[in-house]
Amino acid sequence: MEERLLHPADGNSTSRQFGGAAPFFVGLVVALIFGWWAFPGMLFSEQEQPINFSHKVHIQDAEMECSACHYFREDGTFAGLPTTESCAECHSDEPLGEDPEEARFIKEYVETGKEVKWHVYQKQPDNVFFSHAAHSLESCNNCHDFSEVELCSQCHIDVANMDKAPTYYENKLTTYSKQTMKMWQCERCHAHPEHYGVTRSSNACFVCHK
Amino acid sequence: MAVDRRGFLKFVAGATTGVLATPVPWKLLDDASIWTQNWSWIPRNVDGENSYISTISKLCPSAAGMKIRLVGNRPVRALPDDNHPLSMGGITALAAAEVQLMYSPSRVKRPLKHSGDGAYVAISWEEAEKILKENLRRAGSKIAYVSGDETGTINELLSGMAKESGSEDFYVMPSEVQPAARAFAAMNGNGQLGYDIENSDYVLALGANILESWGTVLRNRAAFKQSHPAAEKPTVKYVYAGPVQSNTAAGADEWLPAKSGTEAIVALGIANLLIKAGASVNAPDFAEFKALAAQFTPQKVASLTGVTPAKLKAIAVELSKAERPLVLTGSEFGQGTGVATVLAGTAVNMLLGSFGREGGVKALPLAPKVIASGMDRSEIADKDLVAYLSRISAGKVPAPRAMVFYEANPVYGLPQPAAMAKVMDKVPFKVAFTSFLDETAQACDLILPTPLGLERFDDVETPYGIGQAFYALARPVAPCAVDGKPAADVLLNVASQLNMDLGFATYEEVLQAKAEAAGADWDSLMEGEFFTSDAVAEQSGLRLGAAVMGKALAAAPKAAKLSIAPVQKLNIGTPNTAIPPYNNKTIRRWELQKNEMYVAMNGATARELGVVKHDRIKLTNSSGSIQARVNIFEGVMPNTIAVLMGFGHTAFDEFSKGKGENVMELLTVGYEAGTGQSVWNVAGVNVSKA
Amino acid sequence: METKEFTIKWGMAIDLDKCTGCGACMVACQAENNLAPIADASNKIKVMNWITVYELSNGKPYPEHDVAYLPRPCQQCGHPPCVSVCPVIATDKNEEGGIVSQVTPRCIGCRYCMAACPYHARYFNWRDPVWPGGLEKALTPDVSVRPRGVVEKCTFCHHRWMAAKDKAIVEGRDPMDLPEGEYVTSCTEACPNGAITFGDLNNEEHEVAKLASSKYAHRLLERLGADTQVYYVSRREWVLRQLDNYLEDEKVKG
Amino acid sequence: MGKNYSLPADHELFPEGTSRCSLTKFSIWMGLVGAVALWGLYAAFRVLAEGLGVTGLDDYFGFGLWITFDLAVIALGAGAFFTGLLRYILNIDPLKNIINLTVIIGFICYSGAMLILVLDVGQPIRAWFGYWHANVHSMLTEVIFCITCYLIVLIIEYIPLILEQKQLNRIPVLHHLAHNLHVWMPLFAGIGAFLSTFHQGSLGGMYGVLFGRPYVLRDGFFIWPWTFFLFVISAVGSGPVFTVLIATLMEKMTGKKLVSWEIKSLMGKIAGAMLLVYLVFKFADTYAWAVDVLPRSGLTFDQNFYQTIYGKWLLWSELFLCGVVPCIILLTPKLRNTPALFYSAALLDCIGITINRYVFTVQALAMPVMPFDSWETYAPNWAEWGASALVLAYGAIILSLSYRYLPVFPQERALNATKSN
Repeated sequence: MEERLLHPADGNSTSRQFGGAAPFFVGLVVALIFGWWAFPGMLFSEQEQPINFSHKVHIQDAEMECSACHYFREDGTFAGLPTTESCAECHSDEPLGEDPEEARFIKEYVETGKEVKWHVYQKQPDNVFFSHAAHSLESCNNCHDFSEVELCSQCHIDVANMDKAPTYYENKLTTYSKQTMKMWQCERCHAHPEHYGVTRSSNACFVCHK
Repeated sequence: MAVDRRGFLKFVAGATTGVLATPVPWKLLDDASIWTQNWSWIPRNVDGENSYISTISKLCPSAAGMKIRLVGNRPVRALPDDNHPLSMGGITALAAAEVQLMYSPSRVKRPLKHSGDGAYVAISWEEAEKILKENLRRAGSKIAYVSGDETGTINELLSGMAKESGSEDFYVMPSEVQPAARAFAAMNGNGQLGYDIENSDYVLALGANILESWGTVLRNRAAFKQSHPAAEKPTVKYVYAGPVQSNTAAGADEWLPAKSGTEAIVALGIANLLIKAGASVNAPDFAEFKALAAQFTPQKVASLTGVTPAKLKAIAVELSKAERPLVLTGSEFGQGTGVATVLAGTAVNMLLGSFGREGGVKALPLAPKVIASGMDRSEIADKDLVAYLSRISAGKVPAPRAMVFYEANPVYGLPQPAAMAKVMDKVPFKVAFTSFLDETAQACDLILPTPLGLERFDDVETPYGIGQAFYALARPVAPCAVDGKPAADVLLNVASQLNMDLGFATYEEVLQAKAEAAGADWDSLMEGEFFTSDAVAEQSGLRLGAAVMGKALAAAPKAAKLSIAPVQKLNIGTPNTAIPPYNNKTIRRWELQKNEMYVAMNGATARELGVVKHDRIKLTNSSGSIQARVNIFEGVMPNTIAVLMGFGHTAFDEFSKGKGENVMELLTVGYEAGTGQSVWNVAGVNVSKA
Repeated sequence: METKEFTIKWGMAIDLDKCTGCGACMVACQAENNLAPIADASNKIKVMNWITVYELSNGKPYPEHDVAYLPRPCQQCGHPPCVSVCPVIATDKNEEGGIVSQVTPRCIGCRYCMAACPYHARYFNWRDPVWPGGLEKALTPDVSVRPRGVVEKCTFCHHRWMAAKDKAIVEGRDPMDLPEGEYVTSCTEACPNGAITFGDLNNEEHEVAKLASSKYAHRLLERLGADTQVYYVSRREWVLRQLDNYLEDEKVKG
Repeated sequence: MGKNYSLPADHELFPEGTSRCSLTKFSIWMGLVGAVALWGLYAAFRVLAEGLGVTGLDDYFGFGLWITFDLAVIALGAGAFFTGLLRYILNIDPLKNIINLTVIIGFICYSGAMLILVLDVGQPIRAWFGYWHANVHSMLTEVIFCITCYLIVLIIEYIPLILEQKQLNRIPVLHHLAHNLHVWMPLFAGIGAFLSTFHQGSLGGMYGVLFGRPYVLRDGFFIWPWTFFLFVISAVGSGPVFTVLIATLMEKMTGKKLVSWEIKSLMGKIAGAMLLVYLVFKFADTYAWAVDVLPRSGLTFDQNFYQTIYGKWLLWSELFLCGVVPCIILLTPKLRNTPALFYSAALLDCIGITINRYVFTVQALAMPVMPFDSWETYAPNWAEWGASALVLAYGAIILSLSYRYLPVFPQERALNATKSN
């Protein structure tokens, strides 16, 4: 304000110089940069897994099957992540490897019996009923030719060869994972007419919602 | 660089345009709506592995068998158990809420001491046990124990402790059990009366609320279910006699309106007709019984009970035509009935040849007691709590120095509760073992939280009403949700410190011994199996108890002009549970509105009283008074007011406290001539507009 | 009127002569489907209960009076009045089995469906649900918990069907050919009197299909044409007559 | 420039050649209205923060005062589209003297209805699902789209009026904008008429399709639901006189003549004519309902009424006292030109339409369809009244500001000049 009073002519000339469309475009660019670059970083918080779990070590070195930990229970439900108790079947007293994370896991979880609060990248909201049983190789490979890894990676991050667990991005507003599948992603298959006859699944609301 | 207003506006316009071309508004719009399905104050689903544990309910008077569903280690549902003889694929409205009761707001969370100024003080278990021990020692033989459990071996423990300290004062809360046991004793019988409803082909329930609250309800209902195939003619006729068209009447094939407390008279009226038609019983006092029954002509029965002669005759004919008829007697509200009622019903069964016959009445053997100093079931049945408290109240016996309440809520659940509460005031030390902060606990000096039946080991032995000997364990399905300790363990510990010799160090040993005594296999019991036996107790010299009946009926109170008919419904809970949180939705609209209860009467009675629906009335008699609103229900006998039990709690939580009033206030205790049994199933009342 | 047809049609037959109004179905439903308790539940038209038990009277004075109890879950109409009116497709009848779905995260809470439903089977979350005293620890993982501002209703315990199908898949059986009784609703299971029969109305082997064709079976408000999947059975004419509106000179059908 | 202290402080903002009350007086009035609005805002806040449990609504009455209010104001706001239609499309030129007011009232009614709807949906944050996940089979979807579009049209129609404000109109850009918009006005009037017809109709259709509710079900004749047309015609049969009533109320409050009697009378005549058409259909409808829809549903006429609260008097009042009577008055020149009778007729007309919207909303839900069910009653509580009052206050504020600062009434100068002469 004071400056304008001191240099009224300059002020006017600046205004004229920048008159026309310039401020508009400045605003446009600022908004675009903010919206496309800054905003996503602001919306998501980055979190690491409480324990760095190496799928690579378990699959390649220990030659474990995925289903050793991620299996179906007798009642048809999917066990999801193993409990500390089942991890402790191998990781009990002495660490099996060199990784300090393993030692920490044994100390902090196995010895205390605490469950690890794993971040689940594809965790679906409560209102979604996802049947792992229905999305089986038998069903999908009626037409496709998926390997197990290929099938799982349709939705999940392919962690099989990862030594370091990927960073988990949590949406600060919704508290869901960044990788939580949206409905349209489910609909890539469910709304696909060719799936109906073979899988007998439809795109009906209650096929997936609870 | 200075920016003037116009430049700034252009900037804003540009920024606005730009933002619209970014994900910001659209992503926020979408995420905001996702946020609304994920509000932090709305509980989340917590997943886990499903498992099921079979157990038996200690909370529901039906002793419901049930499967508890756990998710991970969390119990979430009490489900029916198809294979359990006390579930048979069904569950009661009360047992269905049992898991939820673990987290009831009214649970006692930790041991509490009632301080001088009336406040509760949380104390440690150590301190609690110390206070308990000292007071029990100080009380010496001047101690009384009151149990709210009908079927558990804990009663042997409690009565054993009483006896060890030199007291005979152990009592169980009154129910149908005591009159039945005393009746069978009066008949010179051996064992417990059992009813083989499932094999009967004609069921007459005199007062016994068999489809709602009488006996092992789920088993009764399973028999009803079997005999009433959907959309077909029933294979077994169920007749219910009582003053109100209750839930049992709604299911029964015929409702026989009969005044409260007149079940024995109806039974004798039927006996009279059966004898006239040639029926007899080989019993030493049959002649006496015949003479007694002859007094109850259909006309007399009609005038006393309201059952028309034609109806009575029709029922008698149907009974005698049936192959395996069965008569069940009891009180519509599960208590307060006399010994004569059960005797009269059993006599009719004997006249029908139903005693000891399939589909009839059986004498079930009971397991011998395992705690030597404790009382067995028949001894316990002789102990009349209401009579005891009344004697104290009248100054005939001194008040004890200490009273121990085990899962019993006499301050709410006994007739004339105000008088009972006054008796309590005379007792210097009272302790309550309870899961919920009930009325009795509120009146106690020490409140000790017990785990629920779902959180502890306990047992159920042959509940009254069942047709075969039975034994099962209640097993903990989850850790206690509060800082509770099983009363049996606490008491055994205290007993040993007081140098009482009960013969066992832990309650598990007691239960093991009991299981063995019952003939059950402990290991299979521990897996949720149950023990049943079709063995019957041998009888010799069985009498009809005609003399007892004669005395009782000669002095039976005359029905008042206007009488009360209490109505019991399990969904509204028991004195021990009050109304479970999920169950107050099951209370019908014209049973309770806000905090006002409704009482029901038929239109003719209402007209006579000059009241209409929704009128506020005051019900008064010599015992007390309650306020209520009027509901018109044509399924109530003339000059009768149906009052729902289970309201009027002054303790517990927001789901039951202060809702309506307690009908027990209006129930006047009398004593049955000849037996001295306390009875309160006949109550007159006066109505005035409030 | 046009009705969507499915291979499987889940349905219920409720014997009104066997129901005594004990309320076990109502309690079992709340616990199964994560409904919140409410301290004052006496305002019956503002209290949520996916299955409600109505009291029916023959209207006669004592001693001719008769009483019946009518449990009312969602009728899962074949031609649902509620579905077409929903502006946001939060409710639909499009899945095999014919259960009318209600997806609460889609619901905007306009309550038009409630106005459309003559059975009052739909309920609105007037306030956020509260489970006092740690009661939320007994919630099941099967049904998502609903916030305020959305409409919900009985789903025939749809999650139990999903679970039964998964079990069949894992055991290598055909999930669309479940044996009778493998999937029943919580209320069916709880009823101690066996008043509720549940199964596939399209499968003649199923008890419910047999009951539905009984002369004693009627549906609620049948003449409105909602083509419901819940049948009521009674051998009492006065009870059947109260299942629909009849003019004085009209006879009860059947 | 010297100040004229006899003029209000904000006199430079007034429309050309008009006088207005003092700023103090105006502020007091705005303060009063503002207080009502604050109460309403408090109610709105409570509803949004705690949920609709704050209101008197329940599971039987999912719709109540608010929906009635919405339907009523939308019907009464119909003066806007219908007058626009007559003025711009059918070229009934004298209506230019009241068209501005109809636009403002229309804008208030529609934006107010939107405001209420935000409160009335349980999840306002998800309200946009109505556009994004629209169910084309739902009448409510049609309502949502038409109301939104029509509100945009009303805003476009309102803007030139704002731009004609004395000070704003001096800015060349705005002046041209206003002028050009005026040129395009017939187009917007046309679009508005189209949209408004559809959503008035779909509001009626919303009820007529409810085949589970025999009280409002209207099927089996020509087109289902025929309530579609009843709602359109009833709206145009009342909207014009509602505008006149508002104009007259403003005249009473300001002490000025704003609209000539000829215009009012013309509006009354138009409304009367439409009301006549409506009544013909309404009587036919009621008859068909009583002798066809009801017996088919197994119901008698009497079963649709209950005690006083939902008694037959509502129907008779709607049909005769608030239908036939105003219709006769409005269509008989002699009666119409008697101001007292004219205003009474206008008022009755508006009340009749409100009763119609009320019974379709509330009585329809109160009537038990299941034979064993009971009649329930509904009374709105403070939160619903408060929010409704908020909309009324909001309307009063918009109207007061518009009147004070915008050239709403073309005749004002002339009428009041004549008067002072």
